[in-house]
Amino acid sequence: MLQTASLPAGDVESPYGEELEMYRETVRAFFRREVEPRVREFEEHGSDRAIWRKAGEYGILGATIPEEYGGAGAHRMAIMVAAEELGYAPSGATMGSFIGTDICTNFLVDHGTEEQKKAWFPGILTGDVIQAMALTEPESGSDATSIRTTAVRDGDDYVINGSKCFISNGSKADLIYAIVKTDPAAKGRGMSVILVPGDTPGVTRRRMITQGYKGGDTGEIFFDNVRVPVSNLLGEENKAMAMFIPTIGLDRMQIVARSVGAAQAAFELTVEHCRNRKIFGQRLVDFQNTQFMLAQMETEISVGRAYLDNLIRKMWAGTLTDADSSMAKIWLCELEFRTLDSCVQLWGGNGWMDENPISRMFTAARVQRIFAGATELMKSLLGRRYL
Amino acid sequence: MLQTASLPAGDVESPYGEELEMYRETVRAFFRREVEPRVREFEEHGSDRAIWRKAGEYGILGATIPEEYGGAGAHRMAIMVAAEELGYAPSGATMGSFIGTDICTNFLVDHGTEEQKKAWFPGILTGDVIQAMALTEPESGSDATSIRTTAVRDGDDYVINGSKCFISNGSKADLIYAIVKTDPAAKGRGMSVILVPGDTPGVTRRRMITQGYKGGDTGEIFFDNVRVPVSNLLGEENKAMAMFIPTIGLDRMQIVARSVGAAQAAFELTVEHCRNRKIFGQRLVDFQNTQFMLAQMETEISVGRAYLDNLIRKMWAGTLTDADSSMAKIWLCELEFRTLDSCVQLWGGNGWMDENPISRMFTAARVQRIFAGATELMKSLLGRRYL
Amino acid sequence: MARIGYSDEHEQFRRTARAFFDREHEPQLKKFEAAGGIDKDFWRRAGQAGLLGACIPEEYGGAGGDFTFNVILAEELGRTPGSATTGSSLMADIATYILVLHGDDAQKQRYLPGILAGEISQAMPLTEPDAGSDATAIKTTAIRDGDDYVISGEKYFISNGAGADVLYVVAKTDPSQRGRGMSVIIVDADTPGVARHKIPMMGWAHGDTGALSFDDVRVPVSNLIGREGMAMKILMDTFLEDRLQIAGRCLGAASAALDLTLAYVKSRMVSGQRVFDFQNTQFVLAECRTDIAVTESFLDSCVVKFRDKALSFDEGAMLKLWATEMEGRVLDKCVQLFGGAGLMDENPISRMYTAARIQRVYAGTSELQKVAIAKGLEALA
Amino acid sequence: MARIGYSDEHEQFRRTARAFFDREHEPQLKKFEAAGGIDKDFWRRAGQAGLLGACIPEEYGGAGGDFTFNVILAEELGRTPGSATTGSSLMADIATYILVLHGDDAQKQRYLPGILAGEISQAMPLTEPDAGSDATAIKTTAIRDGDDYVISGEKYFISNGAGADVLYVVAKTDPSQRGRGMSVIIVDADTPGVARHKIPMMGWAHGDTGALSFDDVRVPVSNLIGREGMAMKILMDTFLEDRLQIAGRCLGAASAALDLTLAYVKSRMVSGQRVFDFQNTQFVLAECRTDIAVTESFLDSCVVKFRDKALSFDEGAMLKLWATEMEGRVLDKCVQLFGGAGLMDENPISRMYTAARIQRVYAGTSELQKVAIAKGLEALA
Repeated sequence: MLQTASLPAGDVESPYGEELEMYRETVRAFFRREVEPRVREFEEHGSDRAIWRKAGEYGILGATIPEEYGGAGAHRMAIMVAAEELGYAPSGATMGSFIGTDICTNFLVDHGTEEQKKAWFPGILTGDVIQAMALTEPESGSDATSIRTTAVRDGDDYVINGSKCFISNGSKADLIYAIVKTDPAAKGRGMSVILVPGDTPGVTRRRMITQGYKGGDTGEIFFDNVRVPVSNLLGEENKAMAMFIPTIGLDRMQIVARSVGAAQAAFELTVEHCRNRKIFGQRLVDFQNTQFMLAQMETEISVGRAYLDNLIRKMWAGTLTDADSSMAKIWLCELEFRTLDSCVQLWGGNGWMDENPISRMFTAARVQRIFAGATELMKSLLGRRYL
Repeated sequence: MLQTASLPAGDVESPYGEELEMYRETVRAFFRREVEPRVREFEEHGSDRAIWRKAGEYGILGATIPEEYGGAGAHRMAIMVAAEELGYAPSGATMGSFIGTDICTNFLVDHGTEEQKKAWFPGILTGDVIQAMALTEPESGSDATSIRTTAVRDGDDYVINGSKCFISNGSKADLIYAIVKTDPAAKGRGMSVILVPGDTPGVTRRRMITQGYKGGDTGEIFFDNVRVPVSNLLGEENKAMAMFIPTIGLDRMQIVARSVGAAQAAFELTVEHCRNRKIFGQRLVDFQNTQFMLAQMETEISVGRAYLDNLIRKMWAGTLTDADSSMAKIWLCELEFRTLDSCVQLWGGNGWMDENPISRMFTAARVQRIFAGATELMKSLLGRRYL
Repeated sequence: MARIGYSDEHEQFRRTARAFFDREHEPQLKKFEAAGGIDKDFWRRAGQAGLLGACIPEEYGGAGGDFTFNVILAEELGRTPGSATTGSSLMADIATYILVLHGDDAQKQRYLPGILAGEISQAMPLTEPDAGSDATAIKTTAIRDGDDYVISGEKYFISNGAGADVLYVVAKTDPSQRGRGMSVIIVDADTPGVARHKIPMMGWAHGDTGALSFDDVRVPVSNLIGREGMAMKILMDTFLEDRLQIAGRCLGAASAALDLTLAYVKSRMVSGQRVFDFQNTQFVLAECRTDIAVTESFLDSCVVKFRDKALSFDEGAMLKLWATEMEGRVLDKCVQLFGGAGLMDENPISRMYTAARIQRVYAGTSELQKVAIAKGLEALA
Repeated sequence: MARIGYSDEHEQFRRTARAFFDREHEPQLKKFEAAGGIDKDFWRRAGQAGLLGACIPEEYGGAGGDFTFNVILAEELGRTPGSATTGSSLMADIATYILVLHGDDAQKQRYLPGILAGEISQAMPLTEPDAGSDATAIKTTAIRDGDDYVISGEKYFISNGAGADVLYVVAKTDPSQRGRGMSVIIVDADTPGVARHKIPMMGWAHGDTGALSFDDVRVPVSNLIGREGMAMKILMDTFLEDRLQIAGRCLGAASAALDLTLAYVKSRMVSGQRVFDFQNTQFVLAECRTDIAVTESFLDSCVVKFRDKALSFDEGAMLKLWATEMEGRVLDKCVQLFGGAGLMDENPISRMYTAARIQRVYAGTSELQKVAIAKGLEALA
């Protein structure tokens, strides 16, 4: 294989450290051995519970759960590594957000009661409990505080009403972190997180069909007088925003990490293709235009890799700013998109056939520039600083 | 001032180290105090010897000359710092390559005889000796080995004939490093470096008027039976290419450093302008489009800064590859260009008036994508690796 | 804004086509999706509406119109959001052209009435897995055996390939040669030895892009179109038509995307204002509109020149390059303005975006168009 | 390739203009440079060649032509590499238009013959240091004092401003108002109190972009064009003409740049082959040619629509936006293909590149064009 700025980079020390690089190897092996062979099946019928349990067997779920609860007690950066690998695996384009659920796990680690942890951690580790963070609503978007789902206290229960959309793992989740208004008059200061088991009466869902992620699970969730005990409150009442804000940076950064992984994988697949494909009696790679397109891609990916590594170091140092993660979100997601677009072009007609991973990776790439804060929102946030 | 990825970056350790950061301060002070106030004058009449001597007084010339010869004995990375500051100074757009002559100095440090060093170092340090590397010819371009200037041995002299073009400091230089063929039959293995004092009979020059760099000095040099003693040979005969090759990376990288400096300066000037300029009763910065353009620029500059820092670390570690410097040359010079183009747009008509630094910086930026290896050449070099 | 180069008759045809798609395509989309694509009935209705065979001479029952009608049909098909799901469908008149220009009277009598009525749909199997842009590299052979040709080979990436009734197979009748050994032979799709299936694609989820195999398929030599070895000439005769048609679809799709997006951003509220009210939204849409307006002018002037037989191959290549890249730019910006909603397949914009990607690839990639344009530049003084 | 929308008379005028620039401009460039710009003699020769005042009615000695002639003149001026050095020069017919449309008979009798002959050059001081795109923010005043106006203020960034004989000064006759208090007043440049100089610019090294100051400049009220408060209406009446003219220059310049670059890459050898022989060169030039061809279609269709009084303000804005951005793209690519030689000011491409940057800024920045286009989008259903 070409000596490129691969994952992890050859001649520069990994910013993750040895332990997380071992975690990376496990995640990569999982995708290569378990997901890739079944990708056509997932495309057609969606993912199944068996693949989640398989992920549990590999030990890649709930990486941040402390050792005392049977977890690996890994650093939170594990989610970055998992995201890079989700991007780097061609099958990741089919699987959607899939295993990147440790944003949820971390909520439970940080804010769960002993009882809640004991109830859910074992299932999370084995893959029996799929988690979903249910925040976004049809009429809220970038402004989380405008959600309308409510949880009204009734004796020892909360009664939840409302609907959520664009929820990763939403149609399958066994454990829903419902973000609700417990004090609707107070906007951001009246929001709480309530754990709702997926099989609670009154919970219904619908899988949404997305561009890309054919085997993924993006869902709508409806709460119709859903009743759960008040002990299902996660953390303190009305403190959801305070719990959320510290996680935003990491959430954006894992999306970004996925982009870098995907761009790298697409580039490698395409170099290989250009060496093998013959046209007009020459290899595709022999054309100057091909070489220039590949050089442009490699340059941008190398720049992106150096940039991401720098940000990862800031994350370790605790100096990553909101502006940093906004800029990363803009630039690295656009990088993935440009790379995939060029790759499809070099694959030609084959790049449009969904049998080909490049085709699926292209389709999956588009959402990266939109979710977890669209480019425009990031620019708006950055823009305020110039005033 | 806005908290941006400034030079040096605020919250990330400088990759240059403390000593070179002090050198940076001196160079910055020199441009601010000595060059900027005279910039209109240089625009009109070109630079003069007084400004070179002033640079000598500040102690910023010949930084890499060892202490035993009266120099600072600085690390070669000093040229990177000087280049960043040449870019960061708005007046740098007028002055052209100017003080970035340590590529020459280093030749003398590495390959000069004791006699040659003693003869030239003092003048280099004071600014009395301006140096020029005379390699490019009208019919050679990216292929250095195709030069036609010859030096024929005649007794104890060399007799030099030929012409050079696009030579930085070419019309003023007191010390010309003439790259010649001493064995024209042997192509690359027949090239030598000969020191030619600028006032040697038979040397004539012409200043070329360039886009941007109005106070700079890009010249043609003609050698008509120019006779110098064989003791003016630098290093060994026919070994010029072996002397050159190790310097190519550093030469490209200093161009790149200049781009990052210039992009940063242009961005800062433009933020300031957008805050002051009123249009339709609002400040320019209040328009969403302005904010989005600034956010795009800041993002790209931050990416570029992180990338450059990463490469600087590789330079210290001695692991910078040819591919690295090619990719840097492509991406960072294009970054400067995009940034300057956006800045001019935000400055509007004022950005087109040469009274305004942004106008001059824009015009000066264009050459960066061309000299020291055009983008296309870099892509060709990278492209071979995919075959 | 008024367009230049279209007669009243053309504009009438445009209205007819648009009304047809509004009535017969968009409301039927769920049905087409359930059925895996458009059905025979849709073709028949298109025939009844007078949309098919615009170029068929009056003596064979057609309207004998100029090719402008087909460009209009293409643009209106592109303007139909649902066509991002069902694919090229009615764009088969390139095949009709071949029959009209090069078929003999018997062949015309046999097929043209059915084509006009929408009873017979056509496909042109040319491309093969290892011969995309380089048509002369095909490996399918048609070997003469008595009064028959025996055809063997694989075809790939064929519009309407899995469903068409009649196939204009491009094959080597003289495998020892490249371009000069290629011929076009009509094969009824139900001839023994023909096998085919649809290929799953990035876009056109329920379109028909087929993979076909021919295993000793035997057809009479009277099925040859024109003469042996004439395939490249026949194909070149439709080169400009094909490019005009694709450009029309791109323009239609980009226009429709802009309309959908405008409607969306004017109704969608964010932070108390319409998405339309953000300056960035307005600037991005202004860029889209300009891109579309410029492309419309270019297409229209190419249509006029084509009618005057003054359109060059260079211009055809520029049109294909330009229009397909324009569609890509516009669709990308539109999806972005839709935000998350734009990525849900329930939303037409999502499917239009995904479907757009192929335009820069098929019928000669952007790179091949540049090669063609550069040939023209080489010839310039 | 043949163009649509030009009569034989138009094409004859194009040939005349091109021949004029080839003869009277390019060979004289060194002379112009030495003199710091074009001289009176050049204007007179342009007048003799019949290039000036194409729109002046026959009753005043003009040809009474339609505005297409001025677009052609603009395109041919742009096609002249030297115009990147000497600037807008002959593009003063916007001012002539104002006189023709809104001047009274005495004013016309006084100036039109001189304009036709090239004896009188014109400029329109509108822009001020603090009022660029927002014309209504100007501060120059013209206060009525008996039978005179007394004019005071600063003007900046005025084409032909330092050399023009006649100035159409836009000033506030009613400073208490914004747009409705603005008037256009003719000021002979030698009137006491007028001071002016050229501004050094990024491009147009020897062009005339002037800064003017008016210090109690006194002119008779009979110098008012039209009525008081009518300036914005007068300016709007030339809005589309101005955009057409700029687009023409952009198209001409881009075409000339492509020609120069083609000639260069076909003669320049690198590594034993012509620069033209590299695939990247061909692809880049193919992109340029396409960009130019598309823009040509768009301009030509706008010219036709303008003649038919069917060109909308939106379309004018789109044309300005598009053509200027196109010129920027093409010039950037051309310079890159020249390599180091392209950055030497001796080389016309270098000056053409530098001069191109202003197009996206003056006469309404790209951003303002987008604002105008977006207004049209707001109005759409």
